Amino acid sequence: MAEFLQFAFSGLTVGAVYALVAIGFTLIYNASDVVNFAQGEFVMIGGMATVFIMAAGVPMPLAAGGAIVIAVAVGLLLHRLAIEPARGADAVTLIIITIGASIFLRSAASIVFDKQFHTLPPFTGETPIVIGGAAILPQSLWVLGGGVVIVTILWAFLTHTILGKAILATAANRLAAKLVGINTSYVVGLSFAVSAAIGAIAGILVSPVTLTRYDVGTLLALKGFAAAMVGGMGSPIGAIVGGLLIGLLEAFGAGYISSDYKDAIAFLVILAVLFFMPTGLFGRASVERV
Amino acid sequence: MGRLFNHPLAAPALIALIVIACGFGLGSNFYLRVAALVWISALAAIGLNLLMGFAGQVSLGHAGFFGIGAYAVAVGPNVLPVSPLLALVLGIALAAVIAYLVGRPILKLKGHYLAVATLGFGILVYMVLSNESGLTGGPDGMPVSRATLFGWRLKGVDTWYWITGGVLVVGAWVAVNLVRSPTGRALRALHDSEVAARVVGVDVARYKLVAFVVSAVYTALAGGLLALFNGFITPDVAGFMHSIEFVVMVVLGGMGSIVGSLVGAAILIALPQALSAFQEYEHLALGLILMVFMIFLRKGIVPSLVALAGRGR
Amino acid sequence: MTKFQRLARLAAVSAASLALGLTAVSAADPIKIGSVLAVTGPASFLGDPEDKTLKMYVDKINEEGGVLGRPLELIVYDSGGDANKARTFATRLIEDDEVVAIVGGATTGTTMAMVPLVEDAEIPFISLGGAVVIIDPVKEWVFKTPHTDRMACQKIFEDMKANGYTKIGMISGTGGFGKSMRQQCLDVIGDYGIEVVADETYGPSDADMTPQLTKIKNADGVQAVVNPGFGQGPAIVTRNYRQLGIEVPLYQSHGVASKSFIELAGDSANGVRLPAAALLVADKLPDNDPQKAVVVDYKTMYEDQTGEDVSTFGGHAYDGLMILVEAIKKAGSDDPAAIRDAIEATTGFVGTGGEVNMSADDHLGLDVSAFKMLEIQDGDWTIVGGN
Amino acid sequence: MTALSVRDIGISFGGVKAVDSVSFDVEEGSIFSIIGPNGAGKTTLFNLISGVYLPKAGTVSLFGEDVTGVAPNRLVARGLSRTFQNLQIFFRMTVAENVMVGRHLKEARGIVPHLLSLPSVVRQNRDSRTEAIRLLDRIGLAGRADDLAANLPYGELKRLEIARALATEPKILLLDEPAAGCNPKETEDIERLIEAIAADGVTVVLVEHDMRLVMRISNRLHVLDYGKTLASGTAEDVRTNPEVIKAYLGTHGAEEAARARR
Repeated sequence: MAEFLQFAFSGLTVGAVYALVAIGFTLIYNASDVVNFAQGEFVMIGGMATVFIMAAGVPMPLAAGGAIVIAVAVGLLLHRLAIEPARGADAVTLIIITIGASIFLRSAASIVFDKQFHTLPPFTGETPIVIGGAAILPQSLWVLGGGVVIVTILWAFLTHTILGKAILATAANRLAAKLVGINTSYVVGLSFAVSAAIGAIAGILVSPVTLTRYDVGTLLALKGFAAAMVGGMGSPIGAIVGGLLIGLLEAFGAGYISSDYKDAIAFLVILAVLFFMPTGLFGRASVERV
Repeated sequence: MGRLFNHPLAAPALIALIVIACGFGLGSNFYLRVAALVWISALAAIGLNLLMGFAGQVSLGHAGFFGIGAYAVAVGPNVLPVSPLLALVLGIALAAVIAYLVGRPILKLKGHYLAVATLGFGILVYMVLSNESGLTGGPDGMPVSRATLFGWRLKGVDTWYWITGGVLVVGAWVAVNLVRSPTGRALRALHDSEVAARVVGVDVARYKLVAFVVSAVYTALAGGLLALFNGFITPDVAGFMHSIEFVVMVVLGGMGSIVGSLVGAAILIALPQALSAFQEYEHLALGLILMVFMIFLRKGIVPSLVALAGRGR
Repeated sequence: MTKFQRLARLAAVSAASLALGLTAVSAADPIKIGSVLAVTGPASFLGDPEDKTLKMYVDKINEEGGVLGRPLELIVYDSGGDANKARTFATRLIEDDEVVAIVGGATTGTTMAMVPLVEDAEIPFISLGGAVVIIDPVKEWVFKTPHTDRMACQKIFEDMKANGYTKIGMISGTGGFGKSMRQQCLDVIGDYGIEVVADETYGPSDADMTPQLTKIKNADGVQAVVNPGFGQGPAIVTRNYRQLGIEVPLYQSHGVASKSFIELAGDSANGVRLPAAALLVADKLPDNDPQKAVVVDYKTMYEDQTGEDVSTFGGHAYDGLMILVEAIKKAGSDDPAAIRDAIEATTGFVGTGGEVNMSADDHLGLDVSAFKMLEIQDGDWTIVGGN
Repeated sequence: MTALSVRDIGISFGGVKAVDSVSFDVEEGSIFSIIGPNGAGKTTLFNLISGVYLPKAGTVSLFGEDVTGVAPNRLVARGLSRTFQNLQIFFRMTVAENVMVGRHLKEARGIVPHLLSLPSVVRQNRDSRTEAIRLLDRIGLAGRADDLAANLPYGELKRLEIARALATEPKILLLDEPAAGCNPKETEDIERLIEAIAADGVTVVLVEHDMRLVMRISNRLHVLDYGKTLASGTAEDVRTNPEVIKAYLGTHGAEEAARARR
């Protein structure tokens, strides 16, 4: 039992990060149909910028705030300079643009920051908390708690503010949203900003546990994309469930089956899910209209 | 001019001309090697283009097939009494069989879901190649024995330049044949409208599978050629980033354009060489170039330029 | 190339330079040496310090008048850790840049991809890759400076044996370094009467290893754990190790031999043991240690110029470059064959990795004694045991 | 002989019965029209007949054989083809190639000869093209054979879909609003085309909103409303059916109908 709990803690911590990346994917996808492969770079910017602002002598909360501002600025620039000019291009063309952006941002980070691994001090110490014989780091609780808070705020934002409702409306039907006077370009930009902020916060929360470097975004984008898909592209609930699912599969796969093939196990389960549910766990099944 | 452009042999002939011109024009072994790598990547890109550009099905796991072809050549002669060239043939057959078995279930998926399923396939192949170090040498890679043809040992950059260039020309020719055949028309049809293709008799599931298997064969062949050419292979060839590179080659050059695949491959292979002078700014430039090309030539380089030229006339 | 051919070529080269007169090789004509390093990508923490070291020292040598009165010209290409790219760049160095020797190939995979090329082209190649396969079996034109992973295993097992451990757990990275070292450790472990009772792995970019460590913790009778691997993995393993409250000693490998490991692992690093070169403990070496001067010089210079903590990886590049420079001086020419022979004849060279004594059947020239067993205490390295 | 027989067919989406227990027979060689207001389930009915949707209830028979749930591509071999209300053109292909795809089942489909472009394939391509040009000529588009389909205007694309369907050499052809969005001249062309197709012995099932066209050319009509059968019979029967006038034609239609009777 202690073993099971230990695996579960591991899976939830890692899965929470995947889930936050997947939510970023989902937000942007819903607003603009763009699959943003530079999503992982927001996480990287969150962690790395905090590290380097702190190194300049700024206290952590301020540094974290600065990092989020930087990530949001990058997100807005990405939208303004790369996505907006290519409006109306094929989905795959847009994907390649975001891949280009991801390569660019990664390289820029290696120049602006450096190529070393970095860590952040844990928010509240390093003494593990033992629950049912399993040890969990306080920082993992921050990651999980932070994830819950972000999702709650996001939910409140989307359902209780005009701006949020504009995002939801654009997601549901872009043309209709435009017709009722929503500036959809503004909404897409907003979704990039929010996604960037979520990514950066995730990066700050998780860097004390998982470390960070200029190139951590690649893998996160890959896992976050898989999480968003298995959950059902476009579904925020799906993104959360998908992320946690992949995290847990990796942990239990490593714990109970084979650490060599834990990623493979996760992907086999994803393939199996898609085989039975071709639009993911929470995806909308579409009827072919002709 | 227009008619010349549309001739079935236009693309393979153009590619043949390029291969021959470069073969005599490029003096040093280094340039020949880079060119040979371009031919190999272009072959894989043409294969993926048949799937993506013509049949409209995305794959983010094609490096998996590349890896299967490459490692078949490397591992084959160690475990079976076969020569490297025979191992290449077996590897291609293996890739075809795997593509058939994998493609049947996953090609039911559409769009991004297909993308993630193929991505998963690629990662599975990579993990096997990387983890089964007893057979594959693990992440540090393994040597590949030299191939012999009629007692003639195939080594040297210029030899492989002509081999890979020749295979590319044949590959381009076969691809054009396919595109212009009933099969090709069925593939292009289902790309635009699956339901319309079905009501004129196209078995959509079968043709998606055909495209998947054919493109796997191209990619595996390319992988095998790289292994034989390099004499050493690491699992990176099957990695996620390599799959992404193939997709970028296809989209950058132009989906549905055979010549475009060559252009895309040439850019992705040669650009890092050209940019090496920029040292640490190399990837910065690479990312930027990728974005700029896709923003301004969003249909891909070759189709966009052809359209521009057409408008100019 | 047979000895005779080489002699003939040497003669031809000499004759040619005589015929052209000595003016042909003017003082300004640089000696070109090449390098292919993983300056970016997952192995960049190897390639990056190596790149900086090479550039720094080539500049220094040139300021001091160069080699044989000629400046060195260093050409570095970034492979990103990709074997195929490394091979292309090696071709470029050999064919296009016409270098006389290559130092580099930060990883074993990239090195092995370059080996057939340098063998064909007959260019001496000093690799900075870790695994023993690079020099075992011996390849005529290939040398290396880092200690082998097998030696690291031996050093660790010696220490374990001395402490009476017979049952250990192993958690290794699945990257090239971890995978190769795991295999080497399993190959030599029998010699020390030690048995692996739990054998786990983790991926190169994994962020949490508690599941694997939980299994090791729950395995019967584990007395110590060894972690072959490099990058961020060992730092996370070390933290997870303390998080789970595992009490038995943890051994890391020479792959984490830089100060950044201690920074990343934080307090958890205390008590961790690892085999490493003297460079890490430069200040703590006794003054009579033959390596003292070399390692202190290198450490000071690297840290002054880059503002980063010194790592043994950069040290490998230093050793490679210096062995090459010595060999060029000894050969008295920039003829690749002559340089190769001079490298093979390297004896008594004291570098950051230890004293190097090469021979026709040893293209590394280091033995286990070049390693020191270190323990991390209060966030710093200390030397343990009788070495 | 009965070409198409539909019995008690039905399907529902999210609880709404889009088509509910509809039955009718279509005589071979006749023109049979299905009419009804928007959302009456006409296109859904077509999708059920052509195998695009799987019916929840009922059966479909072609020439006396049960084909319920048979995939669309297999129905082609049994002589059924169709067009679409929303254009389903292969936009990235040329006009001629669009029609050539219609020849798919008439062509040898072995993949290896295709890859090698064997002489048999070259010959076959030529034959398919000749046939395609012949059909394009019939719809007045032979001159645009080598243009990209995407460059054609809407009305011509509507006709192109018919040519593509004809290329399968159907015995029964389902046309879904072939005259929608066409100007009077184009509508007239389409009317003549449909009559010519029927004259060749092909059974035509038509969904169309242009009542003049429908009334003029249909042998029989079937009226749907809210997925259910409202009326069935000849043009005259339907025209005079008070249910139809009330539910479907509405006030405006009723006046028109009255005028027509006078």
